[in-house]
Amino acid sequence: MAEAAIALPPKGGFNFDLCKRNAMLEKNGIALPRFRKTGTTIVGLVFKDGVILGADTRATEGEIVCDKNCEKIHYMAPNIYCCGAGTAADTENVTDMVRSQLELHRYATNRESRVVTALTMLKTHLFGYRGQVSAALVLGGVDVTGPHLHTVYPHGSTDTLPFATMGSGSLAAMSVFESRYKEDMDKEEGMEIVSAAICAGIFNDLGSGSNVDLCILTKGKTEYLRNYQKPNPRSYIRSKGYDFARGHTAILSTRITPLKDQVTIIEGDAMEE
Amino acid sequence: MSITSYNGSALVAMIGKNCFAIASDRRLGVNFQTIATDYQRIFQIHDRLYIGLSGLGTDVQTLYQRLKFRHKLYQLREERNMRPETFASLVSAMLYEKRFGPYFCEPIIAGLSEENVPFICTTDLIGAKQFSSDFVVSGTASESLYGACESMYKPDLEPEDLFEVISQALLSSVDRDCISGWGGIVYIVTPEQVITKTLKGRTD
Amino acid sequence: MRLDFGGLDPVSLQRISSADAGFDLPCNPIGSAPSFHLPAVADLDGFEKAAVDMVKPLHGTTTLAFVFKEGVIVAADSRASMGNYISSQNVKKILEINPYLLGTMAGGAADCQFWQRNLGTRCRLHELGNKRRISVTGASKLLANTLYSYRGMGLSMGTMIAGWDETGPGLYYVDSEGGRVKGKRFSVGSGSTYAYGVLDSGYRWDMTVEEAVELARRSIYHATFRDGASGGVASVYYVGPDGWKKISGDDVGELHYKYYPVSEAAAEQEVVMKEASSAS
Amino acid sequence: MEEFGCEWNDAPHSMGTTIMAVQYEGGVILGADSRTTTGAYVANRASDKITELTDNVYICRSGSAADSQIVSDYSRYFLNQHTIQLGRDATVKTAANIVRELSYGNKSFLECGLIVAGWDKYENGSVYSIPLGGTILRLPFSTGGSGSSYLYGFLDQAWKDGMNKEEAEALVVKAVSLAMARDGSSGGVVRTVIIDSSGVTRNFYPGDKLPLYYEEIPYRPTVEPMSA
Amino acid sequence: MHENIANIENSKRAKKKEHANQSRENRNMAMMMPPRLNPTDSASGPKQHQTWSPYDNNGGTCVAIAGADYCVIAADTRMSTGFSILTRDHSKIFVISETCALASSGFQADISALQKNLDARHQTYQHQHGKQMSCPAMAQLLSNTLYYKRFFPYYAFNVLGGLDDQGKGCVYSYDAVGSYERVGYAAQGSGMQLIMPVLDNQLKSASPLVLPKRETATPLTEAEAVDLVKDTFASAAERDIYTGDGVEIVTINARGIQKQYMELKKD
Amino acid sequence: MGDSQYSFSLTTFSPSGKLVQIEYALMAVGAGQTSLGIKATNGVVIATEKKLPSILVDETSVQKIQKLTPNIGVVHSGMGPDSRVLIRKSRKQAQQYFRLYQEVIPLSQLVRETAAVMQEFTQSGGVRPFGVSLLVAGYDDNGPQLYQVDPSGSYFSWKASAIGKNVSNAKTFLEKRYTDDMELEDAVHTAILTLKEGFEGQISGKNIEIGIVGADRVFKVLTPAEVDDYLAEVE
Repeated sequence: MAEAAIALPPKGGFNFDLCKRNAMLEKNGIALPRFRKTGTTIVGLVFKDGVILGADTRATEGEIVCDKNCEKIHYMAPNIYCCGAGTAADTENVTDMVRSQLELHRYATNRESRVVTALTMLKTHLFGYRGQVSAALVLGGVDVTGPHLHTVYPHGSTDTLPFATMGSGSLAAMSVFESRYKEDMDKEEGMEIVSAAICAGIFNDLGSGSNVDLCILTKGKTEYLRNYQKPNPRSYIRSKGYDFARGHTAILSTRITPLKDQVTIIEGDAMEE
Repeated sequence: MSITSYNGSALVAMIGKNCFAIASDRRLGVNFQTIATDYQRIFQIHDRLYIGLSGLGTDVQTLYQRLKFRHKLYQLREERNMRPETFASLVSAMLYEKRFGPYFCEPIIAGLSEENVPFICTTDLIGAKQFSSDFVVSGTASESLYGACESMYKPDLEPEDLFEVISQALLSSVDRDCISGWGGIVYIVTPEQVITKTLKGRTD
Repeated sequence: MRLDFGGLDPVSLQRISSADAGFDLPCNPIGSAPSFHLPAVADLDGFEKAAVDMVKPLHGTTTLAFVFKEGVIVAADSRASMGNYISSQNVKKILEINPYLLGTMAGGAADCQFWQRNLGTRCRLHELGNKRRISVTGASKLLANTLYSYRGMGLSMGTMIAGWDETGPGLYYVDSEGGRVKGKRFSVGSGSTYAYGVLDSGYRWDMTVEEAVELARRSIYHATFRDGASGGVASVYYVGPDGWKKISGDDVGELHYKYYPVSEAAAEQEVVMKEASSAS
Repeated sequence: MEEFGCEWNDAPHSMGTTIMAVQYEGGVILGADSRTTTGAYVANRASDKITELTDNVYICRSGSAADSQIVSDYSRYFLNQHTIQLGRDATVKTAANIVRELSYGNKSFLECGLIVAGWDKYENGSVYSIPLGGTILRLPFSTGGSGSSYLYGFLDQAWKDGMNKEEAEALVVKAVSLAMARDGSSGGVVRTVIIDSSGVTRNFYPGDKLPLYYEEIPYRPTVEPMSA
Repeated sequence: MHENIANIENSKRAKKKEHANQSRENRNMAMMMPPRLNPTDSASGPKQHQTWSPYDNNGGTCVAIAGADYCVIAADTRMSTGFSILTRDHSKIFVISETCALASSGFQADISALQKNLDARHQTYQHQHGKQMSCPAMAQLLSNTLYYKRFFPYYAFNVLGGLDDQGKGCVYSYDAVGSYERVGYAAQGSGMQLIMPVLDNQLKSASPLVLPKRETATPLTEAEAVDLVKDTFASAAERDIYTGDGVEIVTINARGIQKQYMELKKD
Repeated sequence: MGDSQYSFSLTTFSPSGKLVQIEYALMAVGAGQTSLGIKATNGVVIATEKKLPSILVDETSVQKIQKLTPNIGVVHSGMGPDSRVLIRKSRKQAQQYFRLYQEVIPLSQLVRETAAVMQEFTQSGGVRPFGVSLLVAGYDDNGPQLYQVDPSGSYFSWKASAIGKNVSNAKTFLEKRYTDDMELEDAVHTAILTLKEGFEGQISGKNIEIGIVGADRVFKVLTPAEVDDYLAEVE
């Protein structure tokens, strides 16, 4: 019974089985590895008709770029999206967990989700883990009470702002907002400033890079512009290329296992059986 | 010394034209001491779905057994094989469950969908998924592999050419890593067949 | 505490040459030890440890040497690694001090290269001053003295001085802790335990040169196989009455398949399962 | 190097702050600056550190942003329940004691200093200071946060019993701007909340309209910023 | 806790004065014993922050390829610290002589000190010998210079490239404390691990240690080598955050020294 | 009435091998308002009566057909409050499945989980069985499907089924009308006609509910106006 219990699907929540072992390893001087981070520039801005969120697309592991085109703007509800910075797994799971709760909440209430609901769920979860769940978020959305933009820090504190930046590129992005933000901008102007802010992060912060993602939320409408700009194509490709002649690599053995044909059920046959 | 480099490993997967390749080295060591040269790090989940697990050997085996169990449970319950994407999510969820006491494994998941679309994906040790349309790497030789793949990879390769590229990338990379190598094993999965080749590599 | 006004001094070449340039400029006698810049820290050991972690000097080795009836055999691998990264597969770990003396390299590559070059200079000076070649005993003592004076400073060397002098073959093991041991059979480095296994079981005093060379090569090969930090080329030197001679250099990647050939059949064989044969 | 390599990501989000509250004839005035920092980076230059607990009681927050927000959120929740059960406004004393209960009960892991102030019909205006650890003190005036060290002397000298509203507000604005001038962790704008029998008035004093003190540099709007 | 670096020079100078009257031998004996600081001395030194370090890593990648009659030395032009770019246009290549160039990555201050030091020595050499130093000689000098800082190393990872006395391309690769070897190609710095496998794959030839000797020269022509270098940098810029902005390529051949520049990714 | 002495305890079999509480639960279902479902070639329809106890009840506040996921809907007959518990648990189950696999839960899985909950309540102490049967309709990779789940926890996939009052009449009617090549539009018409069969009083968009899911895999509860349009088509 006990064994089966271990292997059964999790009912949610964390499992601390390995903590003791891992602490022992660490005590014996073995360094524990790093997690994948999104160094990240993420921003949000309130404009005349709604909210624009923006993000770069680089994920790093130490000094190596492990993902050149990741998605940092997460879906929360049809009218709410959330940009995440910090430990990649944490931002993904925290936002997905709240997305799930919001969906259940919508089924129960038959109403559009509100941004503050998402905000409260996020901050409650993060506060409970006292900064251990390392997610820094920019939450934006439009609900019955209008457009909203919030930032959530890993410790669970929140801010409400007309324009916000987070992540290692936040300073670069904020410099763009501080100098160019105006109230009541139209959509085009807003998109221009948001992508300029993301580009400031991409080019000036080494933790951020590659492309610009945008998400524009207005009353009743959401536009997710994945790779809205691609300012960093590969700079050079070897003219000679790297062609390897077939049979170039020395091998010791080969085994070929044919795959069974995919069984396609033709109605008549299936019925007869 | 980091715990993920206690045993040493090199893993790489690449997407070709209607096919994929996944390859690993064959060494298991204890720090610099080589213990085995036929260690299995790539496992078959079903006919067209493979997982490669880099990192700590003991966790590789435990995690594989748990994943295999979960997949069998799924097969029994749902009377179908998991789609590669679904399996990747399962791996991610199982790793994140141990967020504060993780398995020291960075998995690579490679599969062919029902429609013969190749899929590759990797996660970090707490389950941050990363999809890719070209190649993914993992293990102690990952940095070298990034460099080699970034230069050598080309999209839409035929299975035979894909084999050459992935093998050359793997062998070049493990030859710059003390604790991986001792030959390699490559699985090329096409809609019709799985070709498994063991590579002749340096043994030092 | 004193303030340093050194930055205000006009830079003179004289100052550079006397303080920094070491033995290669006229004001410092050839062969004397140079002076080194030291960081002014309270915890020098801690600083050196941190600095080593940061600059990651080259490490990892298998070297061996043994005396037998015909002379001395010296052999080594050729890998240099920084952490897990192999920074070179072509390091010359057997240093040719002079035509009758060899030194091996284990530990910090720079330490070995520098001090054995320094030793070469001093051996030559001894030769010039005394009109006869330095003995292996003498040469190893010179090196041991130098290393002793730097004890505790973080030097890392495990070296064997092998050669032929008026008394015949000589072999000493000298390390950075100041130790100096005369012996018949040594192996040094991370792969030494593996090499010893082969060496000890195969060693006989009355081997022929060919047998001895093969034993050395085989020892190095087995060490490179088991030790992740050793690899590259197994070089074997023989030191006889006429000085040293490099006998062989074999890439251990090829050596493995020479010792354990892969049968042609296995390499070519394709195991085709029954479904395939019926399909075709 | 740290994981992020930059303190604006690694440092906890906190409010090195100037907050204060003053009792006057007929009510209270709460005042605060608006700077929130992570390390040396100003994460929010227009934050609102004066938070509503009930219609007649407000709270000034300092210290860890996360902790003070959670304490005030829970206090508001309990006070709302209390108000509904009671059928009339909570007293400032009750509100302050709920805040104290939370601060004291969790003092081992909370890092925030709070000032609760408000108006009720029994006591008129009253100010309660609840510093780190959960002490509760009723005071005629109170100040907190990193900027407070610059203010005690000034307030001892300038505070008078029985001030009217205008005098009291001028005092609060002056005090907060004095602290902002000296304390690097305080800055931005001055916000005040006036609570008396007639209700709540919020006032806002932008940074460029505040009085300047010794050697302060006047605010100059920049030239048209970065045209490109 | 580290004390001010400058103090060491001080104590050394003080020692020199003390020994001024002693015979040269005596003095050298004294120098044989490594100078150790009196602990009470250093305790009075300035207190530094626990995390203070005399080093920073400014990143960057250097590559060199030796050919039959040419040498290509290349380095990116980004200089960074932490997650910030300090400049996008900083040359890591120092052309020492007409046949010799040094590319270094690591800590810019140490690199700059090292370059000045080498330059000064080269000046002296030219005055004394009336000719420029050969590349192999420069290689040995660089090794010694690095080793003299054995206990307080230059945080610099160097690749020296040029033409040897026969006009063949030569490349020398170093660790931070002066261990060096002559190689056919080399990469150093933050992108080293990314680039080396590709160079190995394309350029690897038999080891010079192998007996009987085999041909070890790089098979590429100069144009092909430059093409390969550009590609490896483009690859490294994709994955290494410290490599980017531009790559400066110096080619040394019988015609002299040519420089070219190619843009890299700026993110 | 020999079994009645065993009815005090849910988990005690009667000598005739029955758990009588489950049978009583089925009676509660049988007393409930009629619901029915029809699987067509390109979708599924479920429909139910929505008779309110008094004309004073605001009918817009009552919704009997509920969504479980974007592509799955459910209707019940029997005790309304009981169904809400099941719906809540099912929705949560669907979310857990999605969180684990990032894939929408297949209808068969969701039904199995729901049925497992209902079964658990026939075998646990201190609880009673659910007084509802469910008709679950959905469209997924396996095409359109219709399931019926009963208080015992048993479930079957149906081409067409009915539960609640008048179940036998409705089923007979469906058996007559059902064809394998029925399209969704026909199925809606048939559903309305079936409801009409046993309907007391005037049928309208306000006192019946219809939910459909088609090949677009979006389950939709029709508005009273849309229902009225269908009613007009039927007449």
